[in-house]
Amino acid sequence: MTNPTTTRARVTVTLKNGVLDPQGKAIESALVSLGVEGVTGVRQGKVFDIEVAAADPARARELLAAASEKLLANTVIENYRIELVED
Amino acid sequence: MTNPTTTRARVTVTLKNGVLDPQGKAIESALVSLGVEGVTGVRQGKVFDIEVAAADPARARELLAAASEKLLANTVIENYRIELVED
Amino acid sequence: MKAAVIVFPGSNREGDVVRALEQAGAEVAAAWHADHALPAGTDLAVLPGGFSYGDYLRCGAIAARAPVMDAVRAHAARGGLVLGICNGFQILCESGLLPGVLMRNAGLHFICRRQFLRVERTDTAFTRRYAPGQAIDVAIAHGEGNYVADAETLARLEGDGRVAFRYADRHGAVTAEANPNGSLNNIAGIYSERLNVLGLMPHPENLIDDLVGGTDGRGLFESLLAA
Amino acid sequence: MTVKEPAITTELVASHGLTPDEYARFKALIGREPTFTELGIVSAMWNEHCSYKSSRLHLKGLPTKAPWVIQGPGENAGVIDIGDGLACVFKMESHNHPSFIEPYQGATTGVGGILRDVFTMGARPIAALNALRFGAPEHPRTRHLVAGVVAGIGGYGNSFGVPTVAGSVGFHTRYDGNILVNAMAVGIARTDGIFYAAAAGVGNPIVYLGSKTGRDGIHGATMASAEFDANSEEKRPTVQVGDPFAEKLLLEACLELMQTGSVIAIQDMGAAGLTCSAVEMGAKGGLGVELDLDAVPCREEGMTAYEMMLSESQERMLMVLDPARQAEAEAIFRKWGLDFAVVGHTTDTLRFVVKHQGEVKADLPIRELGDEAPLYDRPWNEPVRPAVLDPASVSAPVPALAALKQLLGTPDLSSKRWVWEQYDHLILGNTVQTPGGDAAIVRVGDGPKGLALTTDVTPRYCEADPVEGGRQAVAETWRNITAVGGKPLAVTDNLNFGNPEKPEIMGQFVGCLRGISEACVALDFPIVSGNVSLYNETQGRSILPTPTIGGVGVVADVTVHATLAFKRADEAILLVGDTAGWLGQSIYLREIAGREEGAPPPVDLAAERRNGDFVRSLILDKRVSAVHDLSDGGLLVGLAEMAIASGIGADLDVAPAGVPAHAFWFGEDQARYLLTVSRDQAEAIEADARAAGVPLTRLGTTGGDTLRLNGGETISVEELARAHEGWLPGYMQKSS
Ligand SMILES: Nc1ncnc2c1ncn2[C@@H]1O[C@H](COP(=O)(O)OP(=O)(O)O)[C@@H](O)[C@H]1O
Ligand SMILES: [Mg+2]
Repeated sequence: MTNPTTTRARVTVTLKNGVLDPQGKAIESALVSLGVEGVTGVRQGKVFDIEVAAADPARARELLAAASEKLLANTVIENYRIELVED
Repeated sequence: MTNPTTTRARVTVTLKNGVLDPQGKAIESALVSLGVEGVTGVRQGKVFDIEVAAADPARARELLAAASEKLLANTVIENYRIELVED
Repeated sequence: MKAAVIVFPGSNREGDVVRALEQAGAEVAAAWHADHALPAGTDLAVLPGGFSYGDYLRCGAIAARAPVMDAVRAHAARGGLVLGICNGFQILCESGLLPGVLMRNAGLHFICRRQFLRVERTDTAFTRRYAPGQAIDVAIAHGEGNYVADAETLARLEGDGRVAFRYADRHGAVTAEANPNGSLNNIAGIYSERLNVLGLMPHPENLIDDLVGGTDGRGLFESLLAA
Repeated sequence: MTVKEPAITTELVASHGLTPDEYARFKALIGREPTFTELGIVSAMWNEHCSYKSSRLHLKGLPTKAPWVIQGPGENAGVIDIGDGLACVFKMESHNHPSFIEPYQGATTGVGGILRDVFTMGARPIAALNALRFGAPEHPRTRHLVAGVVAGIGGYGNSFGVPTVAGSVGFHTRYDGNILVNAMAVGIARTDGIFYAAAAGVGNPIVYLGSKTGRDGIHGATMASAEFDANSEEKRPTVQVGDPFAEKLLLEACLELMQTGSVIAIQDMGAAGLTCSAVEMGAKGGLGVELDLDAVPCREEGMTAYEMMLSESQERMLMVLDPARQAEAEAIFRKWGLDFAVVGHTTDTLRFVVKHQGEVKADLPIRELGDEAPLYDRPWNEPVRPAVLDPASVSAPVPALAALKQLLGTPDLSSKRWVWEQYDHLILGNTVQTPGGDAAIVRVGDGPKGLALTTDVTPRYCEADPVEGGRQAVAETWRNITAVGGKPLAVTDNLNFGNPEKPEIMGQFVGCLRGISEACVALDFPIVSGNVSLYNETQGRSILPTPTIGGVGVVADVTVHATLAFKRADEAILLVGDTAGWLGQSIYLREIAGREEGAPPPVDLAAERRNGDFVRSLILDKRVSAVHDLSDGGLLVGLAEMAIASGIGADLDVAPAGVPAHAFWFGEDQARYLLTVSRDQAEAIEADARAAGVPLTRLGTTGGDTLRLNGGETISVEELARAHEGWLPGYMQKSS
């Protein structure tokens, strides 16, 4: 169903090691108090499902890297990873 | 490096189809104005990198499903997906 | 003193800060996120509070990349004064004008309440009207004000005396209980290296009137006017 | 790609919520079988929410007029004149059901909707309020609902940039399956700059503004979709997501556009979006409307006419524009990054015509869609008034101050700081009185004028005696405004009830309305806007009848107002009003004696007015240092709230005469206020009260850091404060 001239991709942005994640910590303790046992660590990140108007995978990756560097990730504290989605 | 009695997993939470994603919308137009060409659609979701104290994959999945249903995902508007991470 | 208050889509405390600046005697002009230059003769660029671009993605992230921010960067590089309040602080961090990031409050809730701050130094353009160590009563209203920086950055900020304000109790004591959001070292505001850029989470602009809470916020604007 | 529309069957009609009679009426009206889209349109127009078919008859009798009322019920919001060329525009609306399904988004879209109602009329919102009712704290869903609703209200208002300044929160097991989320917005406009919904002029463009249309909240029909579309669940989320950022832009764009003089009519798209807004604009203006759906900005592909007409996507507006100014208008909307599309025009046919992809999908008589909507005179039972409870029959198991501490830590009486600290109540820099007092005060611009704002209702009184409860809700609203020094001007109401098809529920509705009307008339407090929410019922159990009243008063000079905190030691404490020791339906009776019974306290409207006018005059003459009205929990609870707010204690040396002590301390007699005054003023004020026929009792003196009763029992203010502040945060921290 996807347009052959577009590429779908998922960019995953996660906190770098060592960067504190108050939200992850809070979720962890919330899970404990909800009675979900055994959770020993939670770190929260983001995913972006993106459609780009580029059929060529290399070109698509290039655009997505630009998007990630320029906006999607704060590279001071976050890493990102680009995966192209195959149909 | 991981403790053999724990399992690492990633839970990905995404908006259901058709649910408005104001964040994705804002990001999309920001990318356009930043000059990143060709982005035709963005939807934002969350990932949770979780460590659970269960060596058995089935048991780990069970705990993670409970965590997702109870807290991580709002199943009225979101879907979730659990993947166990192999080292 | 000519101040330019920069309005982004989603800014919402610009009126509050304009009122505080004007009350202190500043001449205020507005700048728009899409502008490529600050109004001629701008001495002070102000990034007001709000939810620029909805604060979607990360607070201040999209605003930090708006065209007008190049002009703000150039202004700062020339030694011009820049004040970022709340969302403005977040934008300054995202734009690299100040180090560190503001993360979700440790309690995960948005918090709006009165809050004391300790004024860390009074030899800057922003604080000369305060007394050293003074505890000032202002307001906070944010969901993501938890200041985080790596150890090295933090050591540098502390070593260079670049912490402007810390969350404190009414006596000026910097305690864990007085920390509303989990910020490292109770940091509520920081300066740039040259002390000409200040970012802070609290809202001094909402405490300029005895009828509405008090006047401890005025000192900041009066300091700037004395600059 | 055309989707095949389902045939109109009896089941399809029923699944649209139309009774066979209603459907027959519609068919007779149009003289043929409707199309699928027409069925959708009429189901939206004739449902309870849009047509008020069960309540309309009874709402007609409400007092809605006063010299200062500019616009009463019937428009997006009510409008009153507050002097100096300024108008206050306000309304309250419920988002109960969506908030139960998805508390965060349900609450956000509730706030978004009511803000839109206010700025649609040309007013800039300056304050928001809310009234919330949750189930019993022990109920497994309650904590989750509280967390989500509060975060949602804050999430929307904080980002939009309006201070949320007052409200109320209550808990009762009768809301276990149906929580209430009532949101109120207040705005300011110039009296000569109010905008209305009535279209004017034939051939004028109808313009769609704001966010795009998606498949949000298309109910009615989700059902029939089995054959219509297998993936309907996924495709048509019943929960809308709010976008406060888009709404903030919409606000700025609309107000900027209104300045240009190009707006002829404007209507926000709320319930049943495009359908209701377009029909109302046409019908009110005596014009027909033709829409071409090909032009509607859509978020998703392949949307049908049916879906577009019923979508409840948020942050959208419809306008009739002066064609000569269209380009100018469009430039403003583009600048703010919003969609702008001409989707139709006005006609002189009085028909509502909807075209899509070259086909006529609907062609209906526009006036009749509204005017001929069903109207029901539903049977109702006169509620049985419970017997008056003799206070002497209520035991006092614990000493008064121990009971006080316990009461202050109950869900209903505990401090709601945990809630309102999540709301930005300071933005705009005009919040003269923050949450925590009797009414909020918000300065208008640079002053000196301000507004006093509050929401109130006591559902347990309404349940026990609807008429008295209705009177009490209005009286308490009036009293809270008075207690801060405001002159009460007008109210908005949000009538939350169960299933109106049950005569006892209809009886509650009719009774409450009668009480509300009586009080509004007696207190010169007209109703200018409101909202009805019926069918708040799960498995046959209805909510407590909850007619929330939102009140607006004016404070002529905000530098002259009152707050409830004691100001200094050694001042006289005075009680205004009579105390009979009314324990029926009191919080004391429920929480300490474990009983929920008896008649609620009677409301003497003449006494309310006399006592309130007296208190207000003292405030305006600057003769009092603190004022607090008495309501839930009675005298000692009110006194404790004044002490806690200041950290100053009090010594009470009044021996209750002719009333059991616990009834004196905790009875909920109406029309009462506590005041503090400097000791040398007390006598003069007592004399003035006597002259005005206002009962006034000297209770004691402020000072110290404890409460002391008649030289006996004492308790520290700090201990009371801990009990008062502790319950809600403690409750929210616990695991479910
Ligand atoms: N949901 C809420 N939002 C904002 N303020 C609230 C809310 N609930 C309670 N408050 C504030 O807490 C204070 C006490 O509320 P309440 O007991 O209902 O007051 P009163 O008895 O005077 O009507 C008021 O100032 C009220 O505005
Ligand atoms: Mg009160």
